[in-house]
Formats: sequence, structure tokens, C-alpha cells
Amino acid sequence: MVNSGDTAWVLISAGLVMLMTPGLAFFYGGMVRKKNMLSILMQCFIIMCVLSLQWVLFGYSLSFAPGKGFWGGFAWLGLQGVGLEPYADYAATIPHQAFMIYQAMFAIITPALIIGAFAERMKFSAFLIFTLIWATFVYDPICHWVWGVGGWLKNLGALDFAGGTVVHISAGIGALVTALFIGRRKNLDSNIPAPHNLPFVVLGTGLLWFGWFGFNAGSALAANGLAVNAFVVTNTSAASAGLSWALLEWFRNGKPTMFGAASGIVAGLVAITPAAGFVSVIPAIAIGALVSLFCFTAVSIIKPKFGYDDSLDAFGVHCIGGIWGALATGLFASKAVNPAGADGLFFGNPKQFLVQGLAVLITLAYASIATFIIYKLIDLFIGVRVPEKDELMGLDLTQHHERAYTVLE
Amino acid sequence: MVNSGDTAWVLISAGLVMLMTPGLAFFYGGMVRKKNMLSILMQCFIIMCVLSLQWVLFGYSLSFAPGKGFWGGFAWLGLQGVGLEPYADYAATIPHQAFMIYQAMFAIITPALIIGAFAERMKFSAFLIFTLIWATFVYDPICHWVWGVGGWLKNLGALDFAGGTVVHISAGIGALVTALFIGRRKNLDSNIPAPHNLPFVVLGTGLLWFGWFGFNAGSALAANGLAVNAFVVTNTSAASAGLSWALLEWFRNGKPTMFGAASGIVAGLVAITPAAGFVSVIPAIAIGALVSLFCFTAVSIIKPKFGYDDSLDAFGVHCIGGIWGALATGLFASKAVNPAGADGLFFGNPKQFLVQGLAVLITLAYASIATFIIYKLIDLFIGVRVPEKDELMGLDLTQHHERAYTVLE
Amino acid sequence: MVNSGDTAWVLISAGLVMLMTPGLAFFYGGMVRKKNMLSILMQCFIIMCVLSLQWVLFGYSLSFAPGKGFWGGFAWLGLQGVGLEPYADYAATIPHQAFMIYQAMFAIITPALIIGAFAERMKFSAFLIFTLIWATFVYDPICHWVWGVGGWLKNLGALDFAGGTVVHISAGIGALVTALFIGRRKNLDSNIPAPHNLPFVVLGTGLLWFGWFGFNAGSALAANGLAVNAFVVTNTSAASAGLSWALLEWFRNGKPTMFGAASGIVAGLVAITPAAGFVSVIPAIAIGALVSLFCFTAVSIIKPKFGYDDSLDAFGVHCIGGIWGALATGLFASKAVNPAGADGLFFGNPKQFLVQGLAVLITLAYASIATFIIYKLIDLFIGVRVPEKDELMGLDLTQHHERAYTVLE
Amino acid sequence: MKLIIAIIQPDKLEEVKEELYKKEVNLITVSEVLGHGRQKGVTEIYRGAKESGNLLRKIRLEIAVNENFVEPTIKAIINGAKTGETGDGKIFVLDLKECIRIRTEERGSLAIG
Amino acid sequence: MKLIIAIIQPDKLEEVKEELYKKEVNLITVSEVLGHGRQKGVTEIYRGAKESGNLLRKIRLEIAVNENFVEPTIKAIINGAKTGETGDGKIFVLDLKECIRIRTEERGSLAIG
Amino acid sequence: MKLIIAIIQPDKLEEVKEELYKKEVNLITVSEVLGHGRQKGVTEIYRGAKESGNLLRKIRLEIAVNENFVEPTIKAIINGAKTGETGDGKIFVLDLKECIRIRTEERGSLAIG
Ligand SMILES: Nc1ncnc2c1ncn2[C@@H]1O[C@H](COP(=O)(O)OP(=O)(O)O)[C@@H](O)[C@H]1O
Ligand SMILES: Nc1ncnc2c1ncn2[C@@H]1O[C@H](COP(=O)(O)OP(=O)(O)O)[C@@H](O)[C@H]1O
Ligand SMILES: Nc1ncnc2c1ncn2[C@@H]1O[C@H](COP(=O)(O)OP(=O)(O)O)[C@@H](O)[C@H]1O
Repeated sequence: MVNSGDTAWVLISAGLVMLMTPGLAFFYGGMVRKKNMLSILMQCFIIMCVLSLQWVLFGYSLSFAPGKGFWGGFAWLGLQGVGLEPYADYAATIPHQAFMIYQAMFAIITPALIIGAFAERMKFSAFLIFTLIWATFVYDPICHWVWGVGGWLKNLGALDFAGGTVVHISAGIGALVTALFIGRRKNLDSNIPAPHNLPFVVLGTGLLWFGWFGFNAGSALAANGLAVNAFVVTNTSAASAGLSWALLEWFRNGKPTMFGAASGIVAGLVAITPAAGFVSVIPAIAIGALVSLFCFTAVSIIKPKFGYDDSLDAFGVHCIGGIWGALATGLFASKAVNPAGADGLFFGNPKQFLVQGLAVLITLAYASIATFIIYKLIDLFIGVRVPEKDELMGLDLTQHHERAYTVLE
Repeated sequence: MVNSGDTAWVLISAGLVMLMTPGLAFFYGGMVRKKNMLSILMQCFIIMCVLSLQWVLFGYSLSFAPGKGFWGGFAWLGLQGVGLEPYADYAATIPHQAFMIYQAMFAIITPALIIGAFAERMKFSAFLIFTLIWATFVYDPICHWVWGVGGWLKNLGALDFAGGTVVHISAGIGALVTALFIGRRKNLDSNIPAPHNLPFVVLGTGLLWFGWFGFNAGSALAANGLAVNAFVVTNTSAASAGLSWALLEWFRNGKPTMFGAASGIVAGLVAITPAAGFVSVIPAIAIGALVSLFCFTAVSIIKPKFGYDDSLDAFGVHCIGGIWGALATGLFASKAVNPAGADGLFFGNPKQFLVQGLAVLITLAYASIATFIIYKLIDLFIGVRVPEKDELMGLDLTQHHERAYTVLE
Repeated sequence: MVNSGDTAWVLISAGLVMLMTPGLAFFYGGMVRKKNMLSILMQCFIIMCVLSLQWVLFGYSLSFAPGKGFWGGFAWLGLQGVGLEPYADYAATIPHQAFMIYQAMFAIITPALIIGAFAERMKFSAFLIFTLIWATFVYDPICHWVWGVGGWLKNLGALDFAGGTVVHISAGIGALVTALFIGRRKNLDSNIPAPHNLPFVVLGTGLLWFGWFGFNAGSALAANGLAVNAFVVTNTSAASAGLSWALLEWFRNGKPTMFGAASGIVAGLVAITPAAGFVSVIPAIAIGALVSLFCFTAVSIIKPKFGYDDSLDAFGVHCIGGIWGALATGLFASKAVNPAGADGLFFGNPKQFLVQGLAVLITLAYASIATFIIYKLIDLFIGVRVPEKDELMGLDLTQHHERAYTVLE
Repeated sequence: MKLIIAIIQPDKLEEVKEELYKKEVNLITVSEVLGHGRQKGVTEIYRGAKESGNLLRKIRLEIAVNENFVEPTIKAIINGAKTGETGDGKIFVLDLKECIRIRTEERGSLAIG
Repeated sequence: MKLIIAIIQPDKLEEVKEELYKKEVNLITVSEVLGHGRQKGVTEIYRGAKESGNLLRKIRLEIAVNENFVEPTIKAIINGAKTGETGDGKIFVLDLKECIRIRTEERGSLAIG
Repeated sequence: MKLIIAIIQPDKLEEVKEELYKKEVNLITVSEVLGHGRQKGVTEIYRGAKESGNLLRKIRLEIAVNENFVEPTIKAIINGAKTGETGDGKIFVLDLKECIRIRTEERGSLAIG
């Protein structure tokens, strides 16, 4: 039976998650150079368009239609049979389409995260094709394995409350493959480009934090205690991680930065994602504090060392943060928080930790290989990178024939 | 009896629709030149102030107090008798004032849409008077005819789920009259001004998309299946239209633009507005895909041809999009989606299509004539347009004595 | 028993109030000079981080754990005993943690308001310590007195629906003490710095207005008629105050400004905060119209006269507005609106007005003295103000080693 | 060779450019400046605090030309920028000792155009 | 006639303007520039990546004056801008061959003021 | 003394600076300008309205040097900025009559460096 409170909560949560992609657009857009601002915004918004359609046409069916195999099958193509009555296997108190549209927003933001890796040099046409294929052959299957009825990782007992493996690890490792495949931006050494508009980065951070309440607390699919728990630990982890990143900078570079705090906040939100429905508030503090340590190291020590150009740190924040979150779930999960969940290592169940590790490895392996193959194919046919001349002039003018800001008037 | 879930949904929806006007402010503001940025923001925010007051004092009564005539009458002036108990004729499960404030947000954004037509050259005082009179003599009556108890277009059987005729056509045709009446901006030919800040346009687009969930799904006035349907088709149509506009540009101009995608998204949201509670997801794709074709043609082919200066395309997007949406409702509406609705042409009921067409014509006729008369009167007394010198120096400095951005510091 | 509709409403309200701090960051950030933009954003976001942790660790316990004394005591440290079941003394239909996290957002934004007084010259380290101590020794106790079970101002019968005394007066008077203690910014006389980005101020205003629905209507802690009343009067007062400020400027300076309207809107939201659950719509218009008169006078007549540098008018808007709101509650409150409330002076109960006045005086006295002592201590140990050289170069570069915007690329 | 610097009204740039192209002066450098002169600015008011807005937005043109182009260039600028209102701006002419085209390292007159 | 170019600290603009007005030098053109000189900049750090922030914000003044105004103008700029700290900036004086007031087409000395 | 003005491609600034430092030219003033020249711009399109984007972003360098530094400075700029593609930019050399260091009020050659 449809419950109005639960439905209201899932609908507004869907709205909040939808808002995260514009939030991400500004978070990323503020980091690039003026001349590439619109290309980032465009990539985010076109993903919203293309994947909203892919999802209702076949993506939702591939991901969530019951099925034991690689995919969920084609039973729900074009939302046939996906109506306004609840579908109990997913959510018993809201219309089935409410669950569908809520999940659509996850399918949208995941590939958008990868933008951080090919920013400022990817051909728009290649980006478009990549996104569509990646969503279909990487996101949809993994989503089915972890969340779909009959999904084998689900049956394995892997816990992923709101998308640590499905969203952040898959996109994060995809980002690393991207960075390695597409190569470094031109004359990066003579000058590391500074973010052209940090206030936009901060605006994006604020919208992401706000939207993430829908992302995590909405994943309870009801306005109940579980949702409240997810909401509380989400806020706590974000806060803990934001502070911890700032302190790390303070000690290492002499000053804390806004950009650092923003990065930490996002890392904290990433890390708590898989755990939000299984852990309580004190562990959330630890999860947040530590994720900044890991991501900070990845971003400002490991990356420069290896020299791959993960331009906006999609790998450094989302993959590293996602892995830590998935494993932390295996450490801190407790049935006291969520009886439907499981106990983690620290609550006497080491097995859960291993299962989490396994799910992480499988996601890493599959997503990286699949992503690589997709790039290879696209590169073969149309090439993924813009010509150097265009890169120097900027993607806004060369890919979109427009300028973000007027200079004279 | 008040239902907490429905009340929560309508309240947050009211908040979402309220946020659309700031969203519109940035959507429009980013399109003008630096020197006029604040004038746009000011017009939007003053409308929020003035019409919030107009609405509680007499606007709501004129629009929704029961009555068979031109207006809803004066029974509810100052919200007398509009209490915290449900008023079943409008919404049986939420406090009457919840319905009232939700509707207030519609009354606010409608005249704000017209700003797009007189941007960069309207006298602030004239604007203020125009808005107040227009809201009272154009919006309130039409609103009553279509949505009010005893409204004659309602009784005629015209379907308008969330405001295709009431909001978009009335404001859109008002915009055309405005553009013709006030005339073109100065030296427009020597240089077509480029949008001064496209990221702000995109920010506005994101907020509009987000807020539109409240606009359309909130119009179900309950957190139920109907709301979910409206939510889903709203997102689908926006996506379909955004993509379709970008593709049209790609074919016609060689490159897709962010500005184009944003325009398409808004057009798609406009078109689905009247249909959101009556059509299902596949028709929503068609509605979105086609609205971009119509609006794109209006904006980049018809407008330059006829040379009227609908500066930010309030007519081209909202009127054209609204007309298509109202007619499309007559084509794609289906009782399978909403038993309380009607079947459209494609579901064997051509009459509905004719009724929709009639409602469109009546709205066009009344709104255009009334808008013209209002301008004539204002022009007679105080004049609607700023002196050329002020226009060249910009409205921010001349109308508001302030500057949007510092140049030196 | 947990009610899903109420829980959904309180959770989304918590999200809305959380969003207010980023909103405030842009509202304030847009007012300062480019070179200090990030310092404002950083202060706001670090407060979100630090106080989210302080709150779950001990702040919530100090504020809300039952107790008759200065504080609420330590019973709920680390959220021990604060679970997912309702705690009827605060809210009988939502999980206790939902109430906790909702209140956390109030604890966050209150010290953030004070930023407006020390903007552009406060040492980051000193700011950090100040915030933590102030929240613990000023906010938490006052919060307990007014809202906590056994709080003595509550027992006295003082009405404060959503934080007129607790939030706005305490922070507002703290801001005045700040301005007097830290002193004026350097060469303020040779040039009064213009806001570097008014569109950001407007963006912040929009987000604040939006979030304030959660702040006031959420304080009903249920999706019921009371919430609706709070929502309606909040919107009405904001509108009335925004218009009234603009008109005051029009008469006094010849032109209304966007900055003025934005200031009025915020003042109107401040003033209605304590009254939102006790007054009806017509009084709300008066409350809004008058608050702008008071705040406008404080900001543009009294401040220049006395010469204290309340840089972004945290005192002028929040303290003055908060006092007026608290007193107005004593004038316009009516049991007809909220039986659980009280009647005010105009409804035949002068006593209520006196109680309100008393609560105001106590808050002013305690907050001002405590704030002063905290500054004295910090100044003794590390100093509160940056060296003149750093102030001239800007806090972004000197306190955070980063720049908000790139100049060349 | 001469270096011609012109300060003009922002909204005159397009017209000036057209005039210059007519005279086959195609190479120019433009920037945004603020000018203080006879033309009165608008007072700005922020929360009651007045600012005598005495700096107005102007466009600055920098054009290097050979001697025979000096007068045509001046004429072109005047044709494009003159309204007769205060604020039209000024033209400054400086001696240009040397000019180098970076791409070719050509020097002197032929590097100008 | 001379064209005087001065590079000063951003926060000195107001004082320099006042000094100039005292000397009846009322017509100036101002722009924002970045300077690299003796004055040390602050290193900027973005996600660990250091940038030697060696370009500092400065204000550039451009003032055309008649010979008898050259020294007073220089004095005025120094009075307004000098702090004795590195970074105070420089003044450059160039020969001005011709000056035209667009509004009136006047030339030479009387077009300057 | 000479005042050297150079217009270069935005992405060449870092290299030019390095070349200048090698030649011990450490004092420079930089600003952002728009240039119109041989290099073709990209047409911009806003809702169908085309704009011949004929103004391209460039960087303007202003460097005051003593005679013996003129050639080294020109060389340095060319080394750093030359790609051989149209759009590389130009160098203009003007006579510098006087130079004053505000901080010390020194004049002439020693005020330059
Ligand atoms: N002597 C000067 N030196 C530098 N810039 C000048 C000078 N005279 C005029 N300008 C520039 O020209 C602009 C227009 O001058 P103004 O006196 O306002 O109008 P007009 O030139 O028509 O009298 C000024 O804003 C300033 O930027
Ligand atoms: N020779 C020069 N050429 C061009 N600009 C210069 C020159 N010398 C100084 N400047 C400008 O003056 C500013 C201040 O110079 P700096 O050496 O930092 O201080 P000071 O002049 O007090 O020694 C520099 O940032 C630069 O913009
Ligand atoms: N005669 C000139 N006067 C002023 N600026 C010039 C002149 N010639 C070139 N420039 C500047 O140099 C830039 C590059 O010139 P361009 O003709 O595009 O390339 P190239 O110099 O390689 O032929 C132009 O955009 C313009 O800013």
C-alpha cells in the first residue's frame, strides 16, 4: 500500500539527487580554466538528458528487472509493467515508478563523476558515445549485481547502502583508466592551472552536501528511523572529513584552504555512502576523518608522483573514498543500527569484511577492463581527444562555439 | 482530514516553486549584459515581494474564491475564511492555507517570465505598476477560469495540470506584446550582446529543473501515484527536449551549445507542464523532442526574420512551448494515467483536442489584448522605457545606483 | 509512534536549514572584496564541519538533555540514549535523532551569522577557537534555557518559535561586541569597499529564503496546520520587509536597490522567526514592514553615526530584527493561531509582552558579556586580528594561500 | 611608425572597428579600462553608503601603424567614436621606435601590418 | 606633452587620485594589471600543487599631461603611493607626439585637459 | 631607456617569463587584452545569433629596460612566444624619457631595475 509520507520522502530525495549533478557541474566547472567552463557544464547537463532517456527506455530494465544473469533483462523496457503500484521487492510503500525515477538520478550522476578525469581535452562527440556505452555496459550490470533482485553480489551478502561500489568505485576506477588512456593535458608542467572560480567549487560543494541527504537518507526508501540514521551519519562524516582535510593541509602546507575543505567534505560524503544505513554516528566520525587522509595522500602525493592527469581527482576522491567506504562498512556495520543489515568485523563478523573486499575487487576489475575496452573502440573509430590547437584555445569555443563570460561589452 | 505526507509534499513543493523565481533570475540574468544584471535580479525579487502580498491580500480571493464570473470574487480577501482545515474542493487532505501558499508561488513566477521581453530597457517604476496590474487583471482571472471552483474553462473540460495556459501561454503572449510595444534595444544590429555569464544561466536552469518537480508533481496536491507520474514525465520531457535542442544546433550550426541545451531543457519543462498529470512516459519523450523543434525555430529563425526584440525569448520558449504543451495534452492524455482526467485524440477522443485548442485561443486573445491595454495606460502616464542615455549606461547604475561586480578594488 | 509524513517533513527541513549556511556564505561572501571571498566561504563551511561534530559529541547534550541548570547536562554525550525512537518531550512523532540533527543545523548557522562582524580581518585560528567556545558557552546554554526540557526561560513562558532570541539576538549582539572589540578595517574612510559580487549576495538571499521555510515551518516538528501557518507567515514577512526596505531607499536615496531588497528580505525572515508559530498573516505583514524600518535605520543611519565597523551588518539586521521579532511576538501572538502558544498584548495579554522583553534583555546581557570575555581570552593568547600587511593583501592569500578567481590564464 | 592609443566609450567599439577596417587598419589590441574625466559618473549607494562613482567603463585601443596610416586611423576612430557628448574620449599618438612580428621576427614597417 | 604611466599598489588608488586632483590633474585612465618585481608574492596551493604566486595585483594609471604638469603629476603620484615598502611601484614618462579630443577634434595641448 | 610592449598568446606567458628571467629581466607588468589580427577567431553562436568572434584573448607585457637590455629582452620574448603560427603577436619598442621608482624616488637608469 502506498504510504504518502514515504512517497513524499522518496520523491523529494529524487529531486535532491537530481540537483547533485548541477552541483557536480559547478564543483568541477569551477576547477577548470575559464576557457573550458562550459564544456564541463555541458557534459554534466547532457548526461542528465541522455541518461534520463536511456533509463526509462532500457537502463532501468537492464538494472532492476528480475534476473539472475549479467543483466536484469528486458522485461521492463520502456517501463512496461513499471506502474504506480508498489513493487514490494524494491519498496513496498511507494509507487514502483517512484523507485525507478529515484534510481534514475543515480544512473545519471555516476558517469558524470568520470568527467573529472578527461576534463579540458575530451572530444564532445566521443564523450557522448562513451557515456551512453559506459552507462549501459558498466553501470547497469554492476547496479544489477549489487541491488537488483537476483543480483549475485547481493546474494553474496555484499552491503552497499547507497552506492559505494555501484557509483563511486565504478566511476572512480573508470576515471583512472580514463586519465591513463587519454593522457596529460598540454603544457601542464609550465603551469598547473589554478581553479578559475573557487566560489563555484564551493557552491557545488554546498549543493552536493544538500543533495547527498537525498542520496543516502533517501536510500532507506521510506521516511523512517533508518532514513534518519543515514541522514545523521552522512552529515557527520562530511563534517569530519572536511575538518580533517583542512587540518592535514594546515600541518603539511602551513595553511588550510577552502578548496581542501571542500574536497574533504565530498570525500566524506563518498565514504559514508555505502555505510550510511549500517553504521552509527561515532564510526561515521572515524570514517570521515580517515577518508581525508587517504584521499589527500592520493591526490597530493601519489598523483604527482605517478604523473597521471586525473585532472579534477575523480579517481583520487571517488575511487579511493569509495573503496574505504565499502571496506569501512565491513568494519563498522552493526545489526543494532539496521537488523536487515549485518555485523562488521568490529562487531564480531570478519566474514562481512571479506565479502566487502571481494565486492570491491570485482567492481574494480570489471569496471576498469570494461572502461578500457570502450575507450579503445571509440578511439579506433572517432578518436577521444581534441586536437592540440583546440585544447589550447579551449573547449568552450572549439566544441561549443560559445564563451562562458564576456570580456568586453 | 489533514494527511501529514500530503502536507509535507505540498509544503516542500511550494518551497521548490518559490525557488524557481530565483532560478529564473539567474537564468535570465546571465543572458543580459553585465550592466543590466542587477535590474533582472531586482525585477524577479521585487515580484516575489509584491505578489506574495497581493496574493494574501486579494489575489488568492480573486483567483480561487468560488464564483462563476470573471473573477473568484472577494469572499477570501486577506485570507478571511482561508484556514488550516482542508478545503475539499481544492485539496481534501492538506490545510487550505497550504494550497493557498502553493498557488502563490505560481502567481509569482508567471509575471516574472515576462521580464525576458522587456529586459535591459524597462523603467523600474513602470515595471512595478505593470506587474501588479497584470497579475490582477490577467493572471488572476485566467487562473480562476481554468482552476477555480466555477471557472468556465474548467467547466468546459479544458485540461491544464500545472499551468500551460494559466502560466506559460498567458505570460508568453504577454511577452510578445511587450516586445512589440516597447521596441528593440539600442544598437542591437552593430552588436548582438552575448550572455555576460552563461554559468549563471546554467545555474538557473538547474534550479528551474529542480523546482519544476514541485511545480508539476506538487500539482497532484498529494504524495501519491499521480504525483509520481507527473515527476517522471517532467524529468523525461526536460531531458528529451534538452537533447533535442542540442542535436538541432549540431545539425544546423555545426556544434551543440550549453546555452542551447539549457534552452531546450526549459522548453521541455514548459511543454510538459499542462500534460504532466495526464500523459505517460513515452508520450513525454515525444512532447519534449518536438517542443525544442518548435521553440528553436521560433527563437533562431522566426524572431530574427520578424525582428521583434523578445530579448530573452520569453515568447519563443514559454508561449510556443505552452501552446504545444496544451495541444499535446489534447493528443496524448489518457484516462489510464489519470481517471480524473480525459482521453486525448490519440486515445479516441478528438473533442478533447478541440477543447484544448479553444482554451489556448481564449488565453491568447484575452492575455494579449489585456496586456496591450495595460501598457498603453502606463505609457500614457509615466512611460515604460528608460531614456536612451540610461539604456546605454545600463539599468543597474541608472535605475538602482549599484553595480553587479566591482572592476577595480 | 513515528509518523512518516512528519519525519519526511523534519528531515527535509533539516536539509533546508543546512542549505542556509552555504546560502549565508554567498550572501556574506558577495559583500566583501574579491581578496577576502574565500575566507568568508571557508569560515562558513568550517563552522558546518566543526559544529556538526561538536553537536553530536556534546553540544546536543548540553543544549537539550533534561536539566534545570545552566546547561542540559551530559546525559546524552556522544548521542548515548539518543536513538531512533521518538522522544516525546521534544517531538512525539519523529525519531529522536531527527530532532537532534534538525537542531544541529540551528547550532551551525548561529555562530556563522557573527562572521558578518569580523569579516575581512579575523585571524583564521582565532576564529576557529572563538566559534567552538562561543557555540559551547553562549549558544548551548541559551538554547537550553529557551527550548530545553526544564529550561528556565521556557518555564517563564517566553515564546520563541524558531530562534529569535536563541539564534538571532544571541548572534546579533555577539556581532556588535565583535565589531567593537576587533575594530574597524584599514583605510575604510578613503574608500568604502563595494560588494565585489552582488549576484552572489542575491543567490545567497534566494537560498536563505528557501531554506528559511525549513527553519520556521520545520520548527512545528510535524507536517501539520502549524507548519503551514509558519510557512505562510514566513513568506509574507519576507516579502513585506523586502518591499518596505526598497521603498525606504526609494524615498531616501532616490532609487531602490537589489542589495537593499535582499537586506530587507533577510530582515523580514529574521523578524518572523520567533513569531512564525504564533501569529497570523496580517500581523506578519506589519512585522515585515516595520523590521525594515528599524534595520534600515540601524544600518544606514546609526552605524555610520557611531562608526563601529559591523562590516556586513550582522548586528544591524539580526540583532535589531531579532529583538523586534521577539517583541512583536509579544504583541501579535494569538491562541487562535496556536492554542499551545499564548495571547499577546494586542490580544489582551500584556504580560506576554513583558515576558518577551525580559527574555530579550537576558539574552542580550548574557550573550554580550560572554562574547566579550571569550574575545579577551583569545586575544590574550593568540590575538584575534591579522597583521595590517595581511589585511591589505587579503585573507584569501594570507590565511589560505589561495585565490578565489584567476586573473590571467 | 606610431603607436596610437585611443580611449573610447564601451558601446562605440563595434563602430570604431568597422571604420578602422574600412581604412584597412586590421590589427588592433583592445582592453577594458576605467576613466575619470569631465563626464560625470553615477553615485553608487550600498546600504546607505554613497560612492561617488567617478570611474566610468571605457575601452582602450592600441594600434601600431606606419606614418601614412596615422591620419586615416585618427579619422576612423573619430568617425566611429564621436557623439559630441562629454565622455567620447581621447586619442594619444606616440613615437614607435621599433616593431617586431614574433612569428617571423620581421622588424620595422613590414612587421606592423 | 608627456604620457605618464604609473604602476601602484591597489589600495593606494584613492589616495593617488586625491593627490592628483589637488594638483588639478583630473583626467586619468585606470586599469588593473599584474606585476612581477622585487616584492615577494604568496605561494598559492591547490590540492597540494604549489604555484609561486609571483604576479601581484597592481593598478596602472595612464595620464597625458602638458610639460608644465609633468613634475606636479609625478609628485602627486609619489605622495599618494609611497609607503617605502617594496612594491610601491614605478612611474614611466613617455613623449606624447599628439593628443586629440574625440568630442571636439581639438588637437595638442588644449586637447589634453 | 626603452619601454617594451609585447602582445603574446595567453598560454605562452610562463615560457616568456622564464626566458626573461634567464636574461635577468625580472621586472614586468602583465595584463589581459583582446587582439584582432591575422589569426582567425571562432564564430560564437548564441541561440542562433552568430558573432564573428574576431577578438582573441592575448597577454600584454610592459617592460621598461635600459638600452643594453633591449635586444636581450626582445630575444627572450621571441624565444618564449614564437611558435611560427599566426597569432604569435608583436613587440613594440618605445622611447622611455624618464623612470621613477616610487619607493625610493630614484630616477633614470637605476630606477628601472
Ligand atoms: N589627459 C588624459 N589622460 C588620460 N586619460 C584621459 C585624459 N583625458 C581623457 N582621458 C580619458 O578619456 C575619457 C573621456 O574623457 P572626458 O573628459 O570624460 O570626456 P571628453 O574627452 O569628451 O571631454 C576619460 O574617462 C579618460 O579615461
Ligand atoms: N622595469 C619595469 N618594467 C615594467 N614594470 C615594472 C618595472 N619595474 C617595476 N614594475 C612594476 O612595478 C611593480 C612594483 O615593483 P617592485 O620591484 O615590486 O617594487 P619596487 O618598485 O618598490 O622595487 C611591479 O610589480 C611591476 O608591476
Ligand atoms: N599593428 C598592431 N597594432 C596593435 N596590435 C597589434 C598589431 N599587430 C598585431 N597586434 C596584436 O598582435 C596579435 C597577433 O597578431 P596576428 O596578426 O593575429 O598574428 P601575427 O602577429 O602572428 O601575424 C593581435 O591579436 C593583436 O592583438
